[in-house]
Amino acid sequence: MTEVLRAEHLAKSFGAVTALTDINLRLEQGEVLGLIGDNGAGKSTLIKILCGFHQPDSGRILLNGEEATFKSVEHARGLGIDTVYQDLALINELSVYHNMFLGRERVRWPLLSNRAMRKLAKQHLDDMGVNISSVDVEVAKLSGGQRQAIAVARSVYSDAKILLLDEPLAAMGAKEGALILDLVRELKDRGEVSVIIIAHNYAQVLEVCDRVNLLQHGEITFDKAAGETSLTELTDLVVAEYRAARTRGTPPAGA
Amino acid sequence: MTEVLRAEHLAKSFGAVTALTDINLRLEQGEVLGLIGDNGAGKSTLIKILCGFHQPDSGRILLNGEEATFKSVEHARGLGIDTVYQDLALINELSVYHNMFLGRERVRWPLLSNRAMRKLAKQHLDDMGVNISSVDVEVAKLSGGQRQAIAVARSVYSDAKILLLDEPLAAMGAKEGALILDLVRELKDRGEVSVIIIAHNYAQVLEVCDRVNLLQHGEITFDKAAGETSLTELTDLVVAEYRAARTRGTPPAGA
Amino acid sequence: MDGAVGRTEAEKTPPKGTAPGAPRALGRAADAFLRRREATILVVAIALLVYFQWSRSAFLSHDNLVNISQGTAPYAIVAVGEVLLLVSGEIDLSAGMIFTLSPFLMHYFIDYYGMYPIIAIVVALLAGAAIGLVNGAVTVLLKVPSFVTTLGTLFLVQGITLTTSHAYPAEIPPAAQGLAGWFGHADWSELIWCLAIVAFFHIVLIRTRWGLHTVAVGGNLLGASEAGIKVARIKIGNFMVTGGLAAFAGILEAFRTSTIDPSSGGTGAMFTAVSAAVIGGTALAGGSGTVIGALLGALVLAELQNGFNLIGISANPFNIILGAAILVSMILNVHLARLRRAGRS
Amino acid sequence: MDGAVGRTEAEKTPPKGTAPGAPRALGRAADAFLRRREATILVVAIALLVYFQWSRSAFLSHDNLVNISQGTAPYAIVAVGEVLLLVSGEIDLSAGMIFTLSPFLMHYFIDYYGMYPIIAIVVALLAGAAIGLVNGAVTVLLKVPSFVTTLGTLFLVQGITLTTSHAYPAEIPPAAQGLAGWFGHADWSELIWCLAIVAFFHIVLIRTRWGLHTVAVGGNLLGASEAGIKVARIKIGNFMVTGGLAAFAGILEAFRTSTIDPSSGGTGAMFTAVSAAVIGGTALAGGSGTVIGALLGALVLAELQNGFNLIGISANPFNIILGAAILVSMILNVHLARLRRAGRS
Amino acid sequence: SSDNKKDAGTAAKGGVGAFPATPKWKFVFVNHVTTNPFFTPTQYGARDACALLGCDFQWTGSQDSVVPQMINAFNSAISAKADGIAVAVVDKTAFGAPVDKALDAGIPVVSYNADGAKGDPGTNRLAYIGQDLYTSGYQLGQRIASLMQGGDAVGFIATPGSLNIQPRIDGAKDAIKASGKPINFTSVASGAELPKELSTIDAYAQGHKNVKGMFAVDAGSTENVGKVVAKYGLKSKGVAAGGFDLNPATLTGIKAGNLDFTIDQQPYLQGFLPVLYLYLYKLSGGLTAPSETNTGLLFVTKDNVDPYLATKTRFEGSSTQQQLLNRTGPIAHK
Ligand SMILES: Nc1ncnc2c1ncn2[C@@H]1O[C@H](COP(=O)(O)OP(=O)(O)OP(=O)(O)O)[C@@H](O)[C@H]1O
Ligand SMILES: Nc1ncnc2c1ncn2[C@@H]1O[C@H](COP(=O)(O)OP(=O)(O)OP(=O)(O)O)[C@@H](O)[C@H]1O
Ligand SMILES: [Mg+2]
Ligand SMILES: [Mg+2]
Repeated sequence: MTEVLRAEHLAKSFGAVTALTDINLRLEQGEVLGLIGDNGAGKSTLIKILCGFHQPDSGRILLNGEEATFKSVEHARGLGIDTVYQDLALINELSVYHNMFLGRERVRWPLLSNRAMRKLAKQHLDDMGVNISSVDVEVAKLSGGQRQAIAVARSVYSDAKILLLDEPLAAMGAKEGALILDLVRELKDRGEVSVIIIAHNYAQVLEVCDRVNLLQHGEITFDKAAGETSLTELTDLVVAEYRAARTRGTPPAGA
Repeated sequence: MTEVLRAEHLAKSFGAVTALTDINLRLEQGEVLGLIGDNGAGKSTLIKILCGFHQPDSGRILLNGEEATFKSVEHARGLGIDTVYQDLALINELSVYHNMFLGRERVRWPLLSNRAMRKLAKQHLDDMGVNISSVDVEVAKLSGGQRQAIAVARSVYSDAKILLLDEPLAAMGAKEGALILDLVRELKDRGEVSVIIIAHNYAQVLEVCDRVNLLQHGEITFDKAAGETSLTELTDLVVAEYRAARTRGTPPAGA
Repeated sequence: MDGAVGRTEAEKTPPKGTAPGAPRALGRAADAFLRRREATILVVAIALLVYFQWSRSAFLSHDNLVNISQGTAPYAIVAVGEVLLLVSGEIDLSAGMIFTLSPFLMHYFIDYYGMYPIIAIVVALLAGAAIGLVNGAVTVLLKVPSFVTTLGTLFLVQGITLTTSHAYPAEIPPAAQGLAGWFGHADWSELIWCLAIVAFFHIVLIRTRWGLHTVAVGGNLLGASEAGIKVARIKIGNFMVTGGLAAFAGILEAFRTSTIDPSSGGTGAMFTAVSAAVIGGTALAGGSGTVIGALLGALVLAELQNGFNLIGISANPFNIILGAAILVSMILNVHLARLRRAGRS
Repeated sequence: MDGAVGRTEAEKTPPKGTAPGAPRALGRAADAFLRRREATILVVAIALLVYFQWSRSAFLSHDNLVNISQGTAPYAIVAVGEVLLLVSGEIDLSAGMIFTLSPFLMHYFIDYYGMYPIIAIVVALLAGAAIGLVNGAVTVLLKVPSFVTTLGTLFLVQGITLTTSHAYPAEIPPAAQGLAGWFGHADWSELIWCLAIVAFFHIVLIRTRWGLHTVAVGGNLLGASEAGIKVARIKIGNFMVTGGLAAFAGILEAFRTSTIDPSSGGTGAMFTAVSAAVIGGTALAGGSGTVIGALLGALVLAELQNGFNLIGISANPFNIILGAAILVSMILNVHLARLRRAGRS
Repeated sequence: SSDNKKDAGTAAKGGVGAFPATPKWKFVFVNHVTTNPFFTPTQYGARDACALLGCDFQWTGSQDSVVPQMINAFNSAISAKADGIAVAVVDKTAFGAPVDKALDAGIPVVSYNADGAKGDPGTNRLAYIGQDLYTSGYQLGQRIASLMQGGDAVGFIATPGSLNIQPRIDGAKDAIKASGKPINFTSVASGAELPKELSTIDAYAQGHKNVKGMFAVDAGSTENVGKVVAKYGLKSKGVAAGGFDLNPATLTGIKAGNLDFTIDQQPYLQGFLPVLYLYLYKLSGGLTAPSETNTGLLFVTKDNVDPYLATKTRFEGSSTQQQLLNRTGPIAHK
């Protein structure tokens, strides 16, 4: 296997808040990497650095073995990196299909190919088992899960080589979530796309990932193949951290 | 057990989209009711009717056995109903503690008791295991899970008699989610508060709920005590629906 | 939340319950019309027309229609630029001053630098766009809010106009007289330019990537940049378009009125243009607006101005009636919009 | 995103690395100062002061300070109202016309209806608030965008002023002359009122429930109403405050200039007030703004106006210099703000 | 129009005075600053003439001297088939075509208050009633030159570039230059709003302690020059001051000696006479052609200010009341 993405010693602060101190991470070709960690651990910040939205304070990124500086999101996207953001990055005022192709519109110059986009959008949503009355409605009017499905579809159906998915299943129903995991697995099976996926549902993580990384205190503190770890180990890891940090008696229930 | 909330024949449409057709639902004193359903099934719409944000097109609501029309969110809140919205209803420009007490500010007339609110906010966040650098930062700067924790804290620590929680755990980490479930359980044990909770993670639902309702096609189609159902049954329910509705071959993976 | 730019609503599937027996095609056309965001303001414009024609029969005379078209066109042209800017979340207060300056520039270029008239016009338009570029660069790159940036350039450009013209009107250069008919002097020439510009930018806003990105930037700046949209380029571009259009409107008005006057345009013209945009349904907060709506907004304002003048209202009470008419017609507009939405079930 | 109203930033814990040995308390005070959003615009105001004093020594003379204070105060008072409105996501274009009308109302009440002067003043202020109520009700209840509503009332109120006054200035009623000193005629009286009003509404915006809800409504309208905030009441209330403050500013200026003039106030005053608010850091898009910033914004504008006049810039080039100065000082302001934020690590 | 219905009672029925019955003719005044107090007496003049003659008038144009807006109003008047138009020709080229169009349509047009540029009326109007702005400014300049021996003088202008006042300042400049006196005259913009004007003039006075003359070309600035002169006691330092128009505060400034003079441009006649001329033109079938009328100007000084102050009159716009003003004593003359 070849390494498509590697981060070395990445650090990032926001004013007084240090989000990342020393991140070292690698992503192999065709691999699905699960990234877990507490709320506020810095997972989203890491993703936003890897996709060119934030610039790291220090450290470097290697893309296919070569050092790369992502000047902007478009730049990184041009290099084959696409992202589902936790905040979804949807434009409420635009229709479902325009959101789904935002930044990668189908164009028959000089006009947008609305018909093509509308058709594709419908098809993608069907494939994801998402039921939306019409792809013409503004996303402001959609339910939480429908909105997330659009954001996910935007990236998953792009021809990106590296997908960064920040909690893509948070608002998805059981059925829709399962279908998206199927999709990710399909991508993996084809072996062309490498994925980093953030999720808090460890069962889902183990189900779809090849490897799991835990982000704690601004560093990757745990890195194991999915087959070598278990739901209990992951849960314990987090609980242990929590027990050590706090002395309050309530035992966290196994998720 | 006495019934604190009952909905009869509620219907609601948005223009051409019918979200709810005929909802019948009851909530007992001190009970935790789990509400599940596909994306776009109408769960959030139902919650928004029960909290006074939307007005139903038809049907009626009984509060403690008496018919009640909630003119507005303040009105319903005055009657003891508090809500965590799926979109969180946070004000990005305000600090953590102001968001946490929004609409229920502590006041030493004519001024806000910022000190009291700040202290309480810190304490609540600690109790929820949420780590935020300072309660003075604007919520715009927080991570997804941190934001959700604030929205949840706002309601859970209110003195509401009925709590409506719309996917309160979607962005929460394993640890933080477990702690919130603990909190809900505590409330239940005290028996004073009744809760409706929406979640897509059926394991969590079964863990904390007394009863589970499934919302499908604008109606409640399934209503069983948690003890009488199981993860498999719930998953199968959803998958069956999905199989019936679509003929595509991909089998949905068990969540 | 009645957002977007008419895009989504205009293209919905027809409702289920169309009156049976009614001529289908017509019903569907009426329906498609009513779905457009601009429909209600068009209804208001037509209602005003009917009212004024009823109260004073000269309203629809050829000459008066020319008057109305001339009272609409230049502001509609500036409003097109302001719509693009407002949709992308910015505003240009200096547009009216660019409007004032540009015919002077044309005059200087022709009379002092001996340029060919048509080239002088093009260069004056480019100068307008260049002022827009400055507005955009200061706003986007130096992060000064556009209200403040363009407040600065408003004064700056006005000062340049006054100083270079010695605050005195100039005549249309004789060399350019041949172009007068094409650029505003002929009866319908302003209207034709205006309609062409409105049509073009309507397509740009509704059907091109540029328009889509303009809405995206104004609707959710953070989201748009997360989605990899070139926010700076879109905003600066829209400032440039506004500058160029304002310059063009100024030149049209100079030819129409046969004078280059330091008091034409100004903040008044900018204010009228922004008002037309907002009346036409563009949100000040960004993310939503329509070019055709702005044209109709400018038309409504011109109708009011012209109609009450025709009826013979004098200056002092004029504003009472104008203000009341704006309030009444805009309440009507909003009410119609609500009916329109409610009817679509 | 440098949002809120100074609340959150002002109250952060001090940074770790304070220069050792430096006088602690002073350092901390300077630090607390620099954390405030208003800090940078204050620096700009002081820089201008230093520049003008250096270039023309009369700038800091007693008389000229009075002059500057009088050029600041009335606009700052209107700006306070506009800040509240802008923060809650609305705007009032009619404020300047209320400013023009209110001293006429006072005059009518006293001279035609024989009211006691002080009561006439109070009633005039209430009338201003009543116009604000109309603005608010039409905007919030009838859902007409506030830009359009207040555009309508702008003309309506102006028309009322012109018609009732026959567009002719009036004298301060002799009966009210005794109050002149209190209400604007005495050297510092405008400034004192202004500071009192600014202080009061600063507290209202920063420290009361009303202010918190104002920010919430402007920051996230949907979220605020989901959270059970009485959106309509907040917005209408802020319109009323703006109307009342504009009326008060108009009366102060009438007493100061010893005349009641239909050309005082108007859209110019409104524009100055909104500019002061925006220069002072209030976002046009809502959710963020500071009352003290608006005062400083008005001060900066007054300093520029006064200083260049003191220097004796003549009419035509004046605006070039004013515009350039606005651009330069606002770029400086933004740059300082960035330094301020970067320094806080 | 709505605001002069009351006054214009005896319309077509019998005819007024000895005149035969006429239709209720409607004349349109196209003005450049419709709501400026200067023109309040002009409107009274027009209204009184209409009441006298049983006709009607409309007062319209632009509020802030925007030429395209005036042209729109002018064209509307043609569309509305006005019976006559009076226009302030503040731009020497812009009104040529519209006036021709009106004349072609058989609508008589006169100009008032402003008549193109010096030596070039710019339109084919039938006659001009008033004194042009440049000339009045020129006379201001001559007055300044007679009051001052030399030194710095300033002329305040509310809004440079505005057509109702810019020519005045240009005229003043030219006259001062022509006088050959060592007067260093600069123009300063004072702002469109009255309070701002006061602040500006005050600031200027402080920044220029050695100024020897302060003048203004608009009503608001003139009144405020008086106030600033009073505030700093500049009269005792030999500063000359004066300006235009008859604002109440200007007149008290003259009386108190803070202003040396103000210029009364007889605005009442600029409304009264156009109506009279247009009426007669219509009545006579075009035989009594309107005649050029110089309404002149009057320097109001301490010597002749009293009657202005004693009574508020319609002739200056300070009162709406119709009244008989009895004057006594000899009439001042050279
Ligand atoms: N723009 C910003 N400005 C200031 N602080 C920020 C900003 N973005 C993130 N942070 C802070 O950085 C830390 C890491 O945030 P991040 O969003 O990366 O967490 P996360 O691991 O994604 O958490 P979650 O699971 O809740 O999404 C948090 O403490 C957050 O408050
Ligand atoms: N304000 C609105 N305008 C128009 N349609 C709406 C509106 N709110 C909700 N809908 C539609 O109503 C349906 C139900 O939405 P709702 O948000 O209740 O779903 P949900 O069950 O909460 O879904 P999720 O699990 O994704 O949150 C959806 O099809 C949605 O598009
Ligand atoms: Mg995150
Ligand atoms: Mg939902």
